[in-house]
Amino acid sequence: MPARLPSLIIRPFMSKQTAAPPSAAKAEEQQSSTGAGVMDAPTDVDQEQLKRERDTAKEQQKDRLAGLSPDHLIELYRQMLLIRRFEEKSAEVYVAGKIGGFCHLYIGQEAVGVGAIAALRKDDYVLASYREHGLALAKGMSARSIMAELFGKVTGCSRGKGGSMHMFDKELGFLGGHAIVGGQIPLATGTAFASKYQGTDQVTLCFFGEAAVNQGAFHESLNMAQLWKLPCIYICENNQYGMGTSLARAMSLRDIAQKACAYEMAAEFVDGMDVLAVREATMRAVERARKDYLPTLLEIRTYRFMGHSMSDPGNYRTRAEIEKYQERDPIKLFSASLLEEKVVDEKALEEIDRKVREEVEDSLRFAEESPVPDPEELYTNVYANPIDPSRK
Amino acid sequence: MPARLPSLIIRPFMSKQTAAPPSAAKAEEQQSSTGAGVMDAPTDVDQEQLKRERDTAKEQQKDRLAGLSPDHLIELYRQMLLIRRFEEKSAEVYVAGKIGGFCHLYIGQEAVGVGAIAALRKDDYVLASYREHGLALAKGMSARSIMAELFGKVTGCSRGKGGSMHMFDKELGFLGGHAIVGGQIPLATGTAFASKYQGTDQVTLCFFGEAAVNQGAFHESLNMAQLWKLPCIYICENNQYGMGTSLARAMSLRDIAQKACAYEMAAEFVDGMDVLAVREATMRAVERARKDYLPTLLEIRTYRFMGHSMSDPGNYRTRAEIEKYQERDPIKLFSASLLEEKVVDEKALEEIDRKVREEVEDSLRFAEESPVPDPEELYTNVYANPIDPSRK
Amino acid sequence: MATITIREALNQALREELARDEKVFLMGEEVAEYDGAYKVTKGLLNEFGPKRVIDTPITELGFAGLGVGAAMAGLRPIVEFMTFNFSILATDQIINSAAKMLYMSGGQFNIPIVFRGPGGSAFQVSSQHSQALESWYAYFPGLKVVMPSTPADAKGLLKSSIRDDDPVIFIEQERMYGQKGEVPDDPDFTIPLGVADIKREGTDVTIVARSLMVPIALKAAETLEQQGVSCEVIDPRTIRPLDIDTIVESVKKTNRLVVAEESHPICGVNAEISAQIMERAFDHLDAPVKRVSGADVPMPYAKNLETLALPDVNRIVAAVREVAYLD
Amino acid sequence: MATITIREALNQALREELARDEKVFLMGEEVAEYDGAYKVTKGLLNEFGPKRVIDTPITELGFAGLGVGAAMAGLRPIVEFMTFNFSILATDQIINSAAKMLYMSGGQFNIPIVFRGPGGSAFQVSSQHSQALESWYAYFPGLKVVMPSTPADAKGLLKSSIRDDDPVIFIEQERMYGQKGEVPDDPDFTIPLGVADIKREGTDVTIVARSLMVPIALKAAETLEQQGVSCEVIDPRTIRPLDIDTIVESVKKTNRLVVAEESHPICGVNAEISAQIMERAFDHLDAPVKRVSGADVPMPYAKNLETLALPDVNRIVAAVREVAYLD
Ligand SMILES: Cc1ncc(C[n+]2csc(CCOP(=O)(O)OP(=O)(O)O)c2C)c(N)n1
Ligand SMILES: Cc1ncc(C[n+]2csc(CCOP(=O)(O)OP(=O)(O)O)c2C)c(N)n1
Ligand SMILES: [Mg+2]
Ligand SMILES: [Mg+2]
Repeated sequence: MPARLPSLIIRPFMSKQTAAPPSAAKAEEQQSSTGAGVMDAPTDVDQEQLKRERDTAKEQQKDRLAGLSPDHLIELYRQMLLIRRFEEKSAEVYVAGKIGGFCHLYIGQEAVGVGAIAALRKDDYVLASYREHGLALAKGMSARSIMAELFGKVTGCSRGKGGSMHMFDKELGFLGGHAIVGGQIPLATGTAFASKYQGTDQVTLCFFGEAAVNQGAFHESLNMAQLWKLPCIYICENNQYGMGTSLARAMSLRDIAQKACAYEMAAEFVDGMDVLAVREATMRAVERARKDYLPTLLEIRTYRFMGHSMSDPGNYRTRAEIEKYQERDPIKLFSASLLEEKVVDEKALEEIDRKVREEVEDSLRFAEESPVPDPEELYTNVYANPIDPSRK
Repeated sequence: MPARLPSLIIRPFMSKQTAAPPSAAKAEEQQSSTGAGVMDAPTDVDQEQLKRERDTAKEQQKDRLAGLSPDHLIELYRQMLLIRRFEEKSAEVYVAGKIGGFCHLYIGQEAVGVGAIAALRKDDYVLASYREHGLALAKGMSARSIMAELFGKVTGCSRGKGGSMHMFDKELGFLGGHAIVGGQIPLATGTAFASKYQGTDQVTLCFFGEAAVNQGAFHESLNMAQLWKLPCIYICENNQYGMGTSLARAMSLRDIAQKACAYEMAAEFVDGMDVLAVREATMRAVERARKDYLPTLLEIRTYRFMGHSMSDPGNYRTRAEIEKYQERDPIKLFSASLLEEKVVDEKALEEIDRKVREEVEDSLRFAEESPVPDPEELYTNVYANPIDPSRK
Repeated sequence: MATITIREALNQALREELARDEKVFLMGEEVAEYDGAYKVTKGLLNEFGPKRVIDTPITELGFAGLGVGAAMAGLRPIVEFMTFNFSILATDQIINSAAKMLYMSGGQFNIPIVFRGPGGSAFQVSSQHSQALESWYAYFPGLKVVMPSTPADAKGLLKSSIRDDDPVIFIEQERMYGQKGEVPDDPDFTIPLGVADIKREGTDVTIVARSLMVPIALKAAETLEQQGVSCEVIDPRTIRPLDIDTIVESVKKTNRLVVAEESHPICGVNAEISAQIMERAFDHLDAPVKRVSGADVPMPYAKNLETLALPDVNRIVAAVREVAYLD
Repeated sequence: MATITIREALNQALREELARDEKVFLMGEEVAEYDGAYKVTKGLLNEFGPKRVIDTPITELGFAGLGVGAAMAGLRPIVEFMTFNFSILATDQIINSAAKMLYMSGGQFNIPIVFRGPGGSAFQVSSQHSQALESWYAYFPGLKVVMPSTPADAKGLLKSSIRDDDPVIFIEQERMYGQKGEVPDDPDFTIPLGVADIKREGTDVTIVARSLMVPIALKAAETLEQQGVSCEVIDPRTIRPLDIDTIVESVKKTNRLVVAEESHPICGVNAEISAQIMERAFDHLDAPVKRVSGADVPMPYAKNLETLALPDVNRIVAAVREVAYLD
């Protein structure tokens, strides 16, 4: 377990409050195939400046931890660990052939979902891609309803009709689970539109991968959101690969936060391995959205430790690259912080782990014991107002 | 006729050779509804700097005119005038009910097409939107073939099947005429791809309106073009309206050239009322494309003097606004320059006008006298390799 | 009963529903300040303001998806496509989000949205701007597809579509906006979705026609009456779900069916009706169902070719005579 | 003749055509370095290099349009959709550019492009990833639509599609990639587009099936043989243009037709075949044409529901018995 604190490198780009954006011209170097420096901010940052920032960040981290209640900190940790254990179990049952379809795990990215959603109110909206188990858990959905959905059981959060890629919970404001890359981006723009239209101050978090940024839907949505000032926070989880294609092979400009420049939107680059950094950046964005209906683009750089989906062997990455990122495992980093600042001791951590494992086991039992949908369910939920052909 | 020379305000943005882009934050002011300053460069430009630039520009204009042969200058003028007269005639026959469908005129934008296409070789490609009569003429297509197409005659450039929005000439490298806003942008990216693939040094000019920039197709194309270094020049004819919607009501960032920042693409802002400025900016882009396969985004600011199409009364613009732009009528500005520099005299201009009018009249006669397509033509050209169902 | 155009009838429906329910809003290209490219939304911005009547950028995929998202959060959007040709850019959001959301969320998120605008052939605008797409959308479970042919139907069906809790594809015919007819004054006048209308009663041959083909079928029926052939003309009005019962009943009486459409033939709505009638009324058919469709070619620009590409009175008359074995 | 899988047969076709014509190139998501999401393009990057085999960003509309533009400038692109579900984002370029270009340019620009990839149902991937879209594309004149069901057909038809001068929609079935069969070794082996294949001869009932339904129809035919019913199984292979003559000939012999498809029923290919057979062989039909289609619902995730949504041997057997009036 690394002893040092996670470095906090939060650099707001293009937001009007801050300085001009760095030139993107050198982005190339930053995206080396060995992954060197990939988690860091864009390399055009002055190196000495960077060091100063890191030092300040260490101090800030102390303050941060001090500024939050131990319960809150422990809850963030617990959520990340729950996601990790849940996903490990998903992988296990997938390999055992107990569930089918595609299964995209969130392992490695836990700090993004947990940190960002921690900045929300209960009634705020979250929309996501197919890689959403962890986000659903962070939004408060039960492990039971998610595991049962993976098993295609009627007790699942989508009654077994949606599966791994289409988790929904209306009560909890979790609006899916969408399987077309980029498809959720206009939808989230729409929920943000509805909040403003209805005069509520709900905000929307829209999660998507960095490869989705190449889709036209991203571009069309960001323009509308900024033009109409919609309270949507676009969270690009930049895990640096879209399936087997690295960012550098798919995008001409790789500083995703900087793409906000084309819409005059505020944006930040965030270290996605640091749950508190993610939480704070999202809080800033949430405030902008809640008070002034202003959208934000957050590029949160992270890494997925597993393949793209359970059927991806992931040969396009070196072991060395993966190990490098595993050193910055967001859960390990955060537990190290918590220990160092004496928020918890090892025993407490073990106890959390035990409880989390039990929760996951319970969800598995629940899923296995739940019934499959009734055959009639095939024909329900096609229409909310079905038209009876013989009603005349 | 205004006596002063057109001001030349060419400011390359974001191209690596030049300084950092101006902040776009003030774009708002620039897009006033009265149109004040709209033709100028973005207003965040230092005003004194601007004045110096204008003065230099005047000097440059002199040099420019001197640097080109009188024949060449006169040819540019003749082409612009031909387009003007052709479009006036199109309007006339449209109003008379002799042609139908939609009819989008190019009046006011002549300097863009003529200036840009003047920078091309014969074998380069041009693709355009539905507002393409003028571009087709500039690429060397005959007034006859275009007018006959408007009349739906078999002698038309698309045998009467395409009409106003779908003019094609394979020989002359004019690849349409596309009626879905933004649809031609991926296509042009593809012709540029083909040039590079085949190792030719042909470049592609892709013309589109500023409202097309909001389409996902624009975004997806620019990313691919820069990623793969394709010799495509994206010419945004910013006439400031998409039908009745002004730029400011449709786009959160209105400095279109600056949108290249999201792709790390070179871009320039060009005065679209100055045919020589357009020609020079395009020449720079063509060189970049031809030698290094590099794409460029050109924002060429212009204005359409007529409604969006013949059926648009254009109530969304004030007379004052239109008149303001008519003062910078590209044809008037250019003829004034030519006269001032004594490239031509009034009589020569009149002679050009006479010839151009005759050419248009001739095209009209030709179109009227040409036959409509044979009824069998309904079923031809659906497939290049039609499959005879009874061939077995 | 006032006599108004389809354009006015649609405008009334929009106005009344906007007034009736604050959750309803209208968005699309040029719907507000321009009063609509085809003036269907005339005056609505003025009456309801820019919060309820919204001009969009040219960004069909984006604003269609925005509409679906807004519906997930409780609104009832009406999304205008300037023409349905441009909806092709938005099909992902229509098909993958709007049509499937209720199902894949296990019943949690119904999408009460109307996608509307002109469709079908227009006047000499060539192939990219003259396409009939109803069969395309009718293919997908989760969508409802509506196509009115009279002012009263236009108003009554649009109001029902807006009040419906599912995504509705509402296709107006660009050439028909000026068509006039009587419309009930009752502000609560609606026409239920999924119910066909017998536009003319007859005994010898059934003609099923929709949208632009309805007045043409009615003219053909007049001509045929003079020739001694009594035609029943049925307008399904809703394409999905299709009120096949009404057609079956008619065919049981006439034993002959002609289906007319301006769309391309292959996998079109005519094919579907033909197949269903064979399945349900095979023993009642005295002749094979005859399809009259638009030409199986992209729409040409030249007026003479365009005219040839579309079914007309003569072709319907000939088809009826054929199934009646009259020639 | 070697026995290989459909995946390998497609791979051979791609390899041979890439080798045969420098103008042919292949692009799509993960087709190069990843060897294809379904490994259809395995080894091609290695053999032909990154100029000919190109990984694209996730930008379906963009790269489909890029392909069409490249075809305008003389190349012969093969564009892979990782699955045809994603082609929905690219329909504008497929329908408005590829399908119409030759026509609207008055014959100047034909578009020799192949759009290919897996389509139809997959394994438990829910509604957005399990859609059959052949009827959608078959609707449009200007396109050709091909769906192979055996390794030999896959290879022969793909080669013909690549050599064809028109845009071809080539839909592979995701569940069938591993299916094995004999494929001729001749590198010039091709199968012409537009020609149906009689997969099994029979005398009592004709079954028309395509893609995934072909092996299921053949199994049904075996079962039925044991029940004393002789079935002829026809695979049209090309959906547009459809070789209706071969089906008509068969129906003239059997007087009974069952059409099977995994797609949704409404306005599907089954409907088109049913309507055409009524038009051309009405007097030969002893029973109405019976359609067996996928359920008219979005595809559910749960395995038990998914199984119910798809036609199986039993449903085809029952349909055959029904048209033969056996129960
Ligand atoms: C429109 C579309 N194209 C392709 C796919 C197949 N696909 C699923 S996920 C994926 C990669 C997406 O990468 P990214 O957006 O970075 O998200 P990540 O998987 O890394 O979370 C691809 C190509 C799809 N689902 N939708
Ligand atoms: C996808 C699509 N949406 C809408 C239209 C209708 N339409 C045609 S031109 C136009 C305005 C385009 O404006 P711009 O791109 O600025 O080009 P300009 O007409 O000014 O040359 C619109 C909305 C269309 N043809 N295609
Ligand atoms: Mg990724
Ligand atoms: Mg414009």
